[in-house]
Amino acid sequence: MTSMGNTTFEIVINTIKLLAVFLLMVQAVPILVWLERRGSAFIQNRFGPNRVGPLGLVQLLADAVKFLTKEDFAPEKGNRIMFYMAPVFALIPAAVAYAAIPMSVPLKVGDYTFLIQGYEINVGIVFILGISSLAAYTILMAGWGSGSKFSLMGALRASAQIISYELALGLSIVGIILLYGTFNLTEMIHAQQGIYHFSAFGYTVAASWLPNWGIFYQPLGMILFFSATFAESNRLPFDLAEGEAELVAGFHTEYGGFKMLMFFIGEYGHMMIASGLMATFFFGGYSIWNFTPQEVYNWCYGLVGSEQIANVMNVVLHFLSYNIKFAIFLWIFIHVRWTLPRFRYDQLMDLGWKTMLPWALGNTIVTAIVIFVTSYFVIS
Amino acid sequence: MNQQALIAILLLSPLIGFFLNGVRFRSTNYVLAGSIATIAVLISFICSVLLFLNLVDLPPEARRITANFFEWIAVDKFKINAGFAVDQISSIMILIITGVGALIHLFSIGYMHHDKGVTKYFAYLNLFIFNMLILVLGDSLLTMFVGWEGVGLCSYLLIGFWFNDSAKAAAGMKAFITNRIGDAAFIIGMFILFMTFGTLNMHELNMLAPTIAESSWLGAVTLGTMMLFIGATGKSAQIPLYVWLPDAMAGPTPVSALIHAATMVTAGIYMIVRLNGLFIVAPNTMMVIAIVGAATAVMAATIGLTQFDIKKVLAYSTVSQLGYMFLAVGVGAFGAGMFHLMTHAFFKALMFLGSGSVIHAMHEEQDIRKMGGLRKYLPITHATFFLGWLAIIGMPPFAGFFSKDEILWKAFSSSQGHILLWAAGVLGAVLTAFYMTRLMALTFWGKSRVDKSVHPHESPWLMTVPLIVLAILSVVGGWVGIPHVISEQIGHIPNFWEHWLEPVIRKLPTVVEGAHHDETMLEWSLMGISVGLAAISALTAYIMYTKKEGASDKVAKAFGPVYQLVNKKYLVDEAYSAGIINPLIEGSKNLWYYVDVNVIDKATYKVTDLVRGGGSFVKSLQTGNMQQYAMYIGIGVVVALSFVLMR
Amino acid sequence: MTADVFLFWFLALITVISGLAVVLMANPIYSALCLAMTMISVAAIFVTLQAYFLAGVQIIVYAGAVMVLFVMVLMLFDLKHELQAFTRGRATGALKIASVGILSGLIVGAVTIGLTIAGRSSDEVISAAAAGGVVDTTRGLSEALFLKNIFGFEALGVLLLVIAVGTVALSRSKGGTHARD
Amino acid sequence: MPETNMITTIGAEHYLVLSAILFSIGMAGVLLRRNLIVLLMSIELMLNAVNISFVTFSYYSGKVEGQIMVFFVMTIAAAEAAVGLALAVSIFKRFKEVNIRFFEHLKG
Repeated sequence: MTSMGNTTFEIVINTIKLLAVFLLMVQAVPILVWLERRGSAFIQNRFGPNRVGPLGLVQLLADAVKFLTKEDFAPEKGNRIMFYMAPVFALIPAAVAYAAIPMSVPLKVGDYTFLIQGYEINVGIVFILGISSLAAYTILMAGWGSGSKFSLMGALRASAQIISYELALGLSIVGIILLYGTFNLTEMIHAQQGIYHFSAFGYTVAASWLPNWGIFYQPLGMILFFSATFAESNRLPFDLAEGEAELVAGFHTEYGGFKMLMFFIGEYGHMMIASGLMATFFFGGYSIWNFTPQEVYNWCYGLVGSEQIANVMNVVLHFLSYNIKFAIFLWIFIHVRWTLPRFRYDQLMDLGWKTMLPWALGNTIVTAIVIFVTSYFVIS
Repeated sequence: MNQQALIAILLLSPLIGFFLNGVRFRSTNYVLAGSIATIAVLISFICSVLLFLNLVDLPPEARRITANFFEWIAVDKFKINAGFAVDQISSIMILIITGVGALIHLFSIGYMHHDKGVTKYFAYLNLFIFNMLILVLGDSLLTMFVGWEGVGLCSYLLIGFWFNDSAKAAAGMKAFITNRIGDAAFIIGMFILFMTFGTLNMHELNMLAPTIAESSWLGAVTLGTMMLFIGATGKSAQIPLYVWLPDAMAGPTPVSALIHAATMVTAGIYMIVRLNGLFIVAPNTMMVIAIVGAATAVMAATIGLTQFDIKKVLAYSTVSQLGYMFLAVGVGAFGAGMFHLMTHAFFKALMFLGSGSVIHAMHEEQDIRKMGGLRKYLPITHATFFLGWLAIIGMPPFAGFFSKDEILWKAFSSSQGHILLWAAGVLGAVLTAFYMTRLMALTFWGKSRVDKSVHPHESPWLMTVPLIVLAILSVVGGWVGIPHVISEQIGHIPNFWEHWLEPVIRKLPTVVEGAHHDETMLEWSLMGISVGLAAISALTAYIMYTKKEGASDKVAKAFGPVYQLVNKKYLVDEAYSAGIINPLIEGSKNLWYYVDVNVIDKATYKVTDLVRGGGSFVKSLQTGNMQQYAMYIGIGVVVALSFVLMR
Repeated sequence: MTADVFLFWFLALITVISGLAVVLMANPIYSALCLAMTMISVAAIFVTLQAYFLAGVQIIVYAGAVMVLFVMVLMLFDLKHELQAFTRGRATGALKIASVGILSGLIVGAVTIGLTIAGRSSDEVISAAAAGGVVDTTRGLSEALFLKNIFGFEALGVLLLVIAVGTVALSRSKGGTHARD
Repeated sequence: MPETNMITTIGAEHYLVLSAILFSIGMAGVLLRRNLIVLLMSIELMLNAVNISFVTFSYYSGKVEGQIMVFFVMTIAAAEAAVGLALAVSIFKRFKEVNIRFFEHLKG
């Protein structure tokens, strides 16, 4: 297990890093909840929580206290083990997958190089997809453990939806994988740095101001991927699993208090993974518009004149860049939730199997052909 | 352009046309279907012309363009390429096929425009052209055989094109089955030749034939060529397998013109000419070919005398003319055979199309007793038909004269020839002149016997243009092969035909004794005899059928039973069904009842009983419990593994 | 004891225990969840063998799709604790267990004998692996799959198509969400 | 041959024995359980055991072909699970239970 580091120092730092990423994710959730509530109020032209603290920001703390102090109960007919296990398991896939997303350029401290991500794995995309597909279990466990037909129906719907959209999700990014020829997220971000340029038929095409982002090569893949992630994270307009008009609240009908909060964290975690992946696949990850990290570093160095500080500045700038993109997508998630109505179940399945899957397949084929043709035939 | 690419386009163009029309075969848009098909063949024609011109540019010995597209079959030593060769012989054939084919396609647009299956029709026609080109260009016997079968299929499809009429469907079947007999012989011939020579490539066969002929047993070559010839009698309608061709007139008339006059039926002659090096070392086969050809020429002509269906007359005429060609190749005059093949393609296609025009004008009436005096209604058809008539009866200087005369001279003078063969040829020519004149007289001349309800009209330009083109060809087509005796008189016009074919045709020596002068005199006098007799015969017929009404009936009565026999086509069909077909059916019935039911079936019942008995025992082991099965598997694996490990 | 060795024993233990639980649990839903656990730990074992891509695929295909299907179907059936989870019959049961036992013993024997006969003790094998090494597994895998074994790949594609059609035909019920009549 | 500690040195044998044990567990499941779906799961277990040995051989021989076989096995397993479950669903629809003994009706 060399990925944890060779020396004690490295191992300690990496462990701390893992913890930090997890905490980062968990701590982002209350902010997102606040954002969602305020945002929905803004969209629906009302006030939202604005009494506790400035802008209602302390509402989060109040909420947390409320969740923690609520009575802990389990349904009598349910399966207690599964009922309690489900919320815990809801956290794991989200946290583990999120930790694999790189958030900034590596930090060089002396002889050590620290990646600003939980850990690096060579087949990052496959890994993240695999881990996040495990989310179906938690939902099924919750639905089964609750011993309620609403929960079970919601869970069955949700898991069917997740495995259906997983196909479209996986296929929609095959195009981008073909394009960059790697499963490694860091390498993918490397490929998207700088200005827009590519080579075809032996010629190199370059633009002066467009960034070299995936969206300009795979717009269809981007749309499909983003839509599929909505379904994967059970958000509107695909939140059939909750469907409060039909199923009370779906798989978490019987949950309350802290267990409910864990499901919340899981859901927001999925949102965050989706946003992070969107940024990584199609918007250059942590890279800054039109500039390579080396250029940014040189600029920093020119500004402060110290390698060490320039390094840190470089990392911070890229971290900011990543977070801006990340926040934009999170906001789109929230905005969509409060704007679009819910699909009917058969519409959902039609969309997944008969629309998105064929388009994703077509996108893959066309991409493969174009890549082959443009790289195979060289006009000298 | 690359020669191989030209050959590929030449072949693929009709195939693409076939697919284009084939996928939309329900359409009734005759303009679109006809245009696609005609343009496809026209492209092929252009390719043929280009190939021909390329061939002319080459030195005479090297005039051979080959294209090996891929290795088709490779079994040990038996290697067949999808190879195609354009040489002096096949270049002429592709010109005829695509040229005449394009004209007939054009004609068909007008002729078939009211038919519901017009798109299917054109698809079939294109497929036919494609297969015919494969037949002609294939450089090995097997490749040729593919085309050979392909044209047979298209012929079957097109004869039975109006398959709702059971008689027409039966005619298609008859053609197909009769051809099968010949094809079986063809295959056997290929086996024998492959065993003898170890190759099926026709070029190599021609090269190898003389060496084999000197060193080994000639029986194999004679037998092989004989079998090929039987195949040719099937395809080219010779005795004894000619019976299908008259019935094949059930198909649309342009089909009769294209397939059953100009191209497909000449495949047999073409095959023999392609293999002339092989056939020439088998004099016995050559003799049989010549005799069969002469007999067919005379016999078909006599039947033609008595027919009243306009297409039947032309059909028997075709059989008779094909007999001429076989006579030619049989006496070693391969060039003359090819020459007659070409001129015949022109004037017989012309006459068939003309008859199509007549039938079209007469609203599907084919009986010449109900025609007459059509000259004034159908001036263009009449004029072109008239030229075709002159060509077929061998009047100088029309095309038929040169080719027919060449054949007759060779029949007389070649070392394989005989005076009797010459006499049969002359008799055939006389009879041909008679019945063709009869046809002209009854159809176009004399008084009108047309039914009151029918109003004949001249055909549209789509149909007359091909007629005119073919008429011109019928006139001038023979001028490429003017014999020496005539050209010497009118100023040394070279015999293009002989020069062109010289490198690929082996010649037999002429054996007429005497000096050069005598030979020339002899040729002149023989020419004079045949032309004179034909002219007299034509004049007789003209008088008999236009001036003196009833004369023909008197003659018919005078001959009485003979006339009846001839009119009923010598009862050949009846003899076949009594002698071959019925015994076959009866024998098969007996086989079915006695052998199949009593022996084979009983044996299989015994076997099944045995198996069933065994099965009912094994069945008891099958409890339906899957886990038990799995356990059996497990125990089996345990036993096998322990055996391996303990060993 | 290094981390690698510890990891192997840990994963082997989890794999065997959860595998046993699959067979021994009376409630099929627990069996299924235990099987999912087994799958994940097998994926982890793949990681220790440096088959990263396969590990990912193992999780996506087995844990993410196949087992979810199993669990869904089981929940749909609403099967509770089974009264008679195992087959009847002492004699056959004993025979079955015996054959399984012998089989596992034989396999172990075959493995050890095979490795000894091949003359490759584990040390040599490890050194061979270290020397040759499967470095860029994903790329090597794709090359082997799409260049050398393309026929098998295509055949599997056909198989999957057939399976998809067959499964739909098997589970098709009249009506459905798109019934016209 | 130097004496190696079986516990502190992990080699191909360890993985292969693990594979054998897992395979035997799966086989016992196939033979002993009555629930059709558990049967299918046991088969999956056996297939996984085989996968482990494939990957082991691939790793220790430095060749990638073993992993290709794992791919194929996975595909077959997924296909088998799909058909098996479809069969189970139809059996369940008919008998409201998925006991293996209902398949005994299919015997010849």
